[in-house]
Amino acid sequence: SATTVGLHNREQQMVTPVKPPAPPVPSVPASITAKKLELTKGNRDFLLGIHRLMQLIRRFEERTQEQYTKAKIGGYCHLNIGEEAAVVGGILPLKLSDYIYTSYREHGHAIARGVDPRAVMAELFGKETGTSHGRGGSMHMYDAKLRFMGGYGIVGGHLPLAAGAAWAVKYKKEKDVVSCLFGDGATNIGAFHESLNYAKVFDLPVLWYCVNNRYGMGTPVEAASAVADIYKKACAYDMESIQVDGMNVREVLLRTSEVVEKVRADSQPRFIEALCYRFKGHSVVDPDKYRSPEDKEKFRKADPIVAFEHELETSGLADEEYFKAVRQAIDAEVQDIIKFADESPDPKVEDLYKYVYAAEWEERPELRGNPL
Amino acid sequence: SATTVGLHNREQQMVTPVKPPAPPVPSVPASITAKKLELTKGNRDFLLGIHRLMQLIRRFEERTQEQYTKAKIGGYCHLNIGEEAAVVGGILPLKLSDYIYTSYREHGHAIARGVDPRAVMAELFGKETGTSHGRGGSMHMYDAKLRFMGGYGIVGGHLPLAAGAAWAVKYKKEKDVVSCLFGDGATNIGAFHESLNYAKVFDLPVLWYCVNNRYGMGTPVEAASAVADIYKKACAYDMESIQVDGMNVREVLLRTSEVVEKVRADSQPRFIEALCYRFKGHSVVDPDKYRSPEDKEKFRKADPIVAFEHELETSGLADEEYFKAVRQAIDAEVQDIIKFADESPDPKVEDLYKYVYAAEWEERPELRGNPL
Amino acid sequence: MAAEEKLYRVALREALAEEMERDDSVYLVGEDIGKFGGAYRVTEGLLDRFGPTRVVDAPIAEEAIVGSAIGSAMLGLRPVVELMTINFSLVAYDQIVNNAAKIRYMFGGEAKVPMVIRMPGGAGHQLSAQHSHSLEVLYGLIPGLLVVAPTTPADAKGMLKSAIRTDNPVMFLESMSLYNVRGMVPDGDYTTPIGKAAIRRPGTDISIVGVSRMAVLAHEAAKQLEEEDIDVEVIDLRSIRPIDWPPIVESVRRTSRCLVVEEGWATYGVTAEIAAGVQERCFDYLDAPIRRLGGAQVPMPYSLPLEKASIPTSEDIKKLAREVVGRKPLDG
Amino acid sequence: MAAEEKLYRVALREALAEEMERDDSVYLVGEDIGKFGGAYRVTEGLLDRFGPTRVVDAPIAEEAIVGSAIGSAMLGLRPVVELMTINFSLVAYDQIVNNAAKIRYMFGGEAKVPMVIRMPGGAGHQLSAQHSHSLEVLYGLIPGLLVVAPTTPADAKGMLKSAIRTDNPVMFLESMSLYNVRGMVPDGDYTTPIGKAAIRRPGTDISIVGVSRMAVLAHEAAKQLEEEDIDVEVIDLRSIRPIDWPPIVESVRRTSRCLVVEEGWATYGVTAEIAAGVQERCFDYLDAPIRRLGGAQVPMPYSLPLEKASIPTSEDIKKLAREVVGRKPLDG
Ligand SMILES: Cc1ncc(C[n+]2csc(CCOP(=O)(O)OP(=O)(O)O)c2C)c(N)n1
Ligand SMILES: Cc1ncc(C[n+]2csc(CCOP(=O)(O)OP(=O)(O)O)c2C)c(N)n1
Ligand SMILES: [Mg+2]
Ligand SMILES: [Mg+2]
Repeated sequence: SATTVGLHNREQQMVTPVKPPAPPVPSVPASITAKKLELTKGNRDFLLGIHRLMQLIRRFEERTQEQYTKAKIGGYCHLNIGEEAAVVGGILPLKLSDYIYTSYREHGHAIARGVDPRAVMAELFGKETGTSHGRGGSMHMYDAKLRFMGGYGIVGGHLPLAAGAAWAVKYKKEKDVVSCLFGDGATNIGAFHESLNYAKVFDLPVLWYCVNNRYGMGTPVEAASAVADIYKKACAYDMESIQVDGMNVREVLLRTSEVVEKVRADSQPRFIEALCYRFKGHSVVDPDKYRSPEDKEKFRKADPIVAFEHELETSGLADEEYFKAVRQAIDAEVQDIIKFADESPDPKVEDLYKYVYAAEWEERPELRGNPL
Repeated sequence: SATTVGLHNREQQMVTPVKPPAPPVPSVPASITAKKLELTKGNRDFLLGIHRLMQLIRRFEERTQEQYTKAKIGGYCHLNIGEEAAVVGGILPLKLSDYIYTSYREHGHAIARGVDPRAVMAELFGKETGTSHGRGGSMHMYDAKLRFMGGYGIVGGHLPLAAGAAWAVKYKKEKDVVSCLFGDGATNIGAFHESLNYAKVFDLPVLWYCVNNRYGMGTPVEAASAVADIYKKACAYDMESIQVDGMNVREVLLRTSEVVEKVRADSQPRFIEALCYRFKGHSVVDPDKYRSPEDKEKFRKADPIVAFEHELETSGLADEEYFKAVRQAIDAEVQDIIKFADESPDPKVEDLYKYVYAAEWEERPELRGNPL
Repeated sequence: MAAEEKLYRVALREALAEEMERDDSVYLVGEDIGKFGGAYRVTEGLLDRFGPTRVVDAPIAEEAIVGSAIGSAMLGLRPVVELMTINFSLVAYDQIVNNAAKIRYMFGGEAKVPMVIRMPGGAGHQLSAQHSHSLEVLYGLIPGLLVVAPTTPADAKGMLKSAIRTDNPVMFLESMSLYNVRGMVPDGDYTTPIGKAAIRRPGTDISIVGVSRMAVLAHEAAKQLEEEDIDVEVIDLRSIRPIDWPPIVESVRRTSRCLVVEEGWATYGVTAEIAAGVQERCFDYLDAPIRRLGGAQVPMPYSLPLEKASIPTSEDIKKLAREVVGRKPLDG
Repeated sequence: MAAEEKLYRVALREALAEEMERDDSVYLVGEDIGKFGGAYRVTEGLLDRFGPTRVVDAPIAEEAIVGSAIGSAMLGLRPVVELMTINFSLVAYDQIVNNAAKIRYMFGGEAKVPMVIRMPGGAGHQLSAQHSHSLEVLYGLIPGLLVVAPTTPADAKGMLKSAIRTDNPVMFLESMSLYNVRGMVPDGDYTTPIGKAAIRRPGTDISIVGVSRMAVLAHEAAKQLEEEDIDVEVIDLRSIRPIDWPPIVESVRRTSRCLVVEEGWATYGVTAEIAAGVQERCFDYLDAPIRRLGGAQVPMPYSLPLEKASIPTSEDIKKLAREVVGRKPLDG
C-alpha cells in the first residue's frame, strides 16, 4: 500500500485534511506551538494525525507481538506499547534534518520518524526489504535518508555516538539537533555520564531524551538509580533539564519542541525525561511477574491513547465512530504491512559477507578468515 | 632505621612529645575535633606530628624525583608535592580498621597511612622489600595490614572496587569506612558515575575523596568537566558533598573527620573535594609547559606546608629553628630510606610466575602457557 | 554414584544454592537475577531463599557490578557475578583484565580475588550483531584468570562449585543454547576440576576438539560418522585456561589427525591456539594438517538463513572431518 | 624516490598533518593531544597549526572519545582518535567491538565508519601490570575492523595515510618502543597499503614472522645468525587483520621452517593464528614444528630484572631459531 510509505518531505507539505488511510506521520507545522496544539478545529487535522500515528504504533506493536508468537520474528523484541505519547511527542518536534539515535526499543521510534512501517516490519521479519536489509532485526533499524541513525542494543552504548554526531554537526557549522533516546536504566551506566559531560564540555547540540518507563527489565527506577527523578541527574553536567508527562502527547510535543529549538539556537545540550509506563513485559517473551496487577491497572487507566482520545472527544474534534474507523483503517494497513514483510525475500546467503567492510575492502576474500 | 617503621597501632598510643626522628605518622586522637586542632600548647605534639608527616612526604617525593633521574626508579612516577595537606588531612581521620583505595599518585597516601616509607621507596626501586615485593612499582603500593588496598593505574578503575569493599563491610555487618581517593580528571569517566550511583543505591559506607589538583595531566578541570566545582557532581547521586580548602591541613582534617564519622554512623556514602594544586608536572618526566609561571607562582605562595608552618609559628608552637631541625632529621631519615631501598635485593627471576595465581593454582606449569 | 537427570540451568542453580548454603561468604550479584528471576532463569527462586543481601539486583552498570565484586572479594567475600550475557562483559572488560586478573600479581601476592563471573555466550537465537558472541579467547588470553566452558549439566554443576571454591578469579562461560540441555547429574556434593579436558568418546581415526557447545555438536557428528566407518575421538576442551594438553596430545598422537571446532570466529580464536599447540606437540605424528572450523567472520546477521549460514553445524563438522581423514599422509 | 631519515613519531605526525591539510573532514581527538602535546608527543605542534576544532583535547572518558568519533564518522567526518596507550582501549572495548566494527553490517550496509584509532602498546618501560600490554589479538579477532602494526617510520606514515583514507575503522597499533626509531621516509605524498606483510630480509633456512616490534628484533637476530650460517627470512606481519598469507606461505614452503614471535602473550596470541594458519597451508613442506615465542605469561612486573625476563629478546629469538633449524626433518 503505497500510502504507508514514509514521508520524506513532510515539512514542505501543507496541513491537509486527514482521512484514513493516510500517511503514518502527520504533516508537522514548521514549529509546534501551544497554539498549534490547542484542541480547536483549525488544528484538527494535525491532532488527528498525531492520534492516528499513536494508534498505528500501538497496533503495529500488538501485531508484532503476535507475529513473534508465530515465529515470524525472532531474537529480542521490545515494544513501545504504553510509550506512544513519549515516543511520538519526542520525535515529531524534530526537523527532518535533525538526527536520531535510539535504543533497541525502537519500532515506534522509527515509525514516528516516518520510516516506512513496511520496512520496519520487514526488518523484524529479517527480510532484504527491511530497513537494515534483514541484518539488524528488531534492535537495529536504520534509515540514512531520514537521519534515523539507528537502534542500538548495548544499554547506553549509543549515547557517545549521539555526542559524536552532534560534534560533527557543529564541526560542519550546521544547525541540526541530535536527539538521543534511551531508557531510565541506561542512566546508570558509565557511557551515560561520559556522554553528557562530553556534550556539555564541547557545547554540543544534543537533546538527551530519556523515556522513563519506570522499569529496566524487572528493576524499578528507584531500585537502580540513586535519584528517582531521572531528569535531576542533569545537574551534574550543569544542563537544563525537564520532566514531562509522557502520557500526555500534547504536553510532550510542546515541551520537546521548545527544548529542541533552544538546543538549535545556542548549541547547548539539554535533557528531557518523559515519564510513562511500559505496558507490556520488557520483551515479548517476558512473563512480567514482577509487577503487581494493581500497578499495571493504575497505569493502564492513564493509557496515553485513551487519554488523548478523551481530549479529542470532549473538545468535539472526533468521536467514537471516527476512532473506530481509524482503528479499522489501521488494522487493514498493518495487515498490508505484515503481508509486505511476509512476502519479501530473505537476504541471499551468498551475500553473507557483504557489508562487513566498506569500499575497497568490501567482500575481500582475505577478510573471510581462514578460507576453509 | 627502625623508627621509620609504620605504626600499626597508632590509635592505642598516647599523644607523646614529638621529637625528630619520630614515627612518620603522628598519634591520632580517637576523634579529630576542632578542639584537638586548635593551635594550643596541649595540641602541640599532634600538630607538629602532622607537620612532620607533611614534610616527610614532601622530602620523600623530592628525593623520589631525584632517584628517578638517577634511574633508580622507572616507569610512570607521580608525586604528591603540593597536595600534602589534602593527602594527610584526608587520610589521618580514618581509623586503622578503615579501608583505603587510591590512584597511582599515592606515595604520600601510603606514607600518611603509616605504610613503612622504606617499603614505599623499596617498591619504587622495584625491590623485594617493597610493599608489593617489587611487582607493582610507583602506581601499585599495597599494605593489607594497614588496609591500604592499593594504588591503581587505570583512571577511575578503582572506584568500583571501593564500592565493593564497602559492600563487603556492610555484608559482614562491620562499621568500617572505605575511603576512595581519586583525581579531578577521574570524575569524567564512566566508572565514577557507576560507582557513586551504586554506593548510594546500596547505602554503602564509602567516602569519595577527590583530590582536585586542578589538572588531569595538561588539562585543567574546567576544560574536562562540565561542572568545575567537582563536589557538585554528587548531586546526581543525592549525596552529601563538600568542598574543602586542600591547602589548609587543619581544615581538611576537621571536615574529613566529621564526614568519615557520619559515613560510619549511617552507612551513607559521602563526597569530599579537596581543592589544591599540583606543584610539579603530571609525572616526573613531564616538562609541564602548559601552565603559566604566574599560575604556578600563585599557588606556590599558598604552599600548604609553608602555610601550616606560618600558623604554627604565629601561635608560638614552633619556630624556624624547630622547622630546620625537622627538615634535617627528615633529610637524614629519607637518606636512610633510600639506602634501605638501594641495598634491598631485587626479586628473584625464578619467582617470575609466583603470585599470578593463588592457592592450588600458584605456579602451576600449565599456566605458564606454551612451555617453550 | 546415584544421579538424576537435570537441566543445565538447574544444575547451575543447584551449585549456586549449595555453595551459598555451605559458605556464607558466597553471594550473587547481577542484573535482574532476583525479582526477575534471571534473564535465563538460572537464579530463579534464589532471592526468596537467600534474601536480597545475598542475591543482589544491581543497576545496569557492568563496571560497577564486576568492580564491586572484585573489591568485595579482596575483603574475603566470594562473589558470583552473573553478567546477563557475554556481550555485556565487554563494558567491564577493563575491570576483568586490569583488576580481577592483575590485583594479586601487581601487589606481590598480598591480595587475592576469589570470584566467579558467569555469563552465557553463543549465537543462534537471532540476537544479531551486538548480542551474538563467543569470545572465549578474550579471557583465555589473560594470565591471572581461569576460564572454563562446561557443556553438560554435570560439569556445569561440578565446575561451578570448583570455580566458587578456588581463590582465583574464574570466567565461567555458559552457553545460551545449553541451558535447556538435560543430562545426568550426580547426587550430593561433588566438584569437577578446572583445567581438565574430557574425552567424550574414544576413537581411532581423528581427534576432534570442541570448544563449548561445539563439543556437543562434535559428539553428534561423531555418532553419525560412525556409520561411515570413521571412528572419531571427541574431546571437550572444557577448560580454556589453562589448556589441558596431555589428553589432547595423547589423542592426536594416536589418531594422527585433528580437527578443532568453535562457534565463534576461528581466526585468532580458541581453535588457533589449539591447532598451533597441537602441531608443536604432535608434529611427527600428524598425517594431515590440523583443520579448524569456526563461525563465519561476520558480525552476526539477524536474518535466520544468514545466521544459520554463520554458525557451524554438525554437517560442517562431518564434512571437514571427512576431509581430514581422507587426506593422504605424507608417506601415503 | 627521494627520502629523508626521520623518527617514527615524526613520520606519524607528518601523516596526520598532511592528511588534515588534504581533507577538512579529518580531525584528531584524544587526551592531552593538544596543549600537552601528546603523551608520546606524536601530535606536538598540531594544535597550534590546526586549532582546537581539529585537534581536540578530550576529558578522560574513553567511551565518549571513541564513541563520539564513531558517531562523527557516521556523519562523514574522518576522526583519528589517539588513545594514550592501548591499555586504555579496554575501557572503550565495547565501543570498538559493538559499534565501530558492527555498525555497517548490522545496518545492512547503509552506514559506514571511516575512522582510525591510534594507540601505542608494548612493554619494557617498567610500567607494570596495568600499563604493559600488547593485545593485538583483541582487535585482530573482530570482523569489521582492519588492524595494522607498522614498525618502520616509512610504514608508519604510509599506513597511517591509508588508514585515514579508507572508509573502514582501522586499529592502528603503534609501539611505545618504536617512537624514537629512525628510518628513511620517502618525500611527498605516498601511502602504504593495509593488508600486506613485508619481507624485511630474504633467507633460505627459516622464516621468522614478527609481530610489531618483534619484527625489528627478529631482523636483528637474523643479522647475528648470519654469522652462524643460519640464513633467516624475516617477515614483518604489519597487517594483523587481514593477514597477508601469500608471502608467508611462499616463504615457509621455501624454508620449511617457521618461527613466529610476538611481544605479548603467545597463548591465544597473534602467533597462535599464524602458526595454525601456516601448518594448514604448508603442512607438506614443513621440516619442523612451527614454534612460537611470546612474552612471559604474567601480568607485567615492575621490577626491571623481572620485566626483562618477561619480554622476548633477540637472544631468545636466536635460541629458538637455532632449535627450529637444528630440528631434524621427518625423513632426516
Ligand atoms: C550494557 C548492557 N547491559 C545489559 C543489557 C541487557 N538489557 C537489555 S535492555 C535492559 C534494560 C534497559 O532498561 P531501560 O534503559 O530502562 O530501557 P527500557 O528497556 O525500559 O526501554 C537490559 C538490562 C544490555 N543490553 N546492555
Ligand atoms: C582510563 C585511563 N585513561 C587515561 C589514562 C592516562 N592518565 C593517567 S593519569 C591521567 C590524568 C588523571 O588526572 P586526575 O584524575 O586529575 O589525577 P591526577 O593525575 O591529577 O592526580 C591520565 C589521563 C589512564 N591512566 N587511564
Ligand atoms: Mg526503562
Ligand atoms: Mg588532577
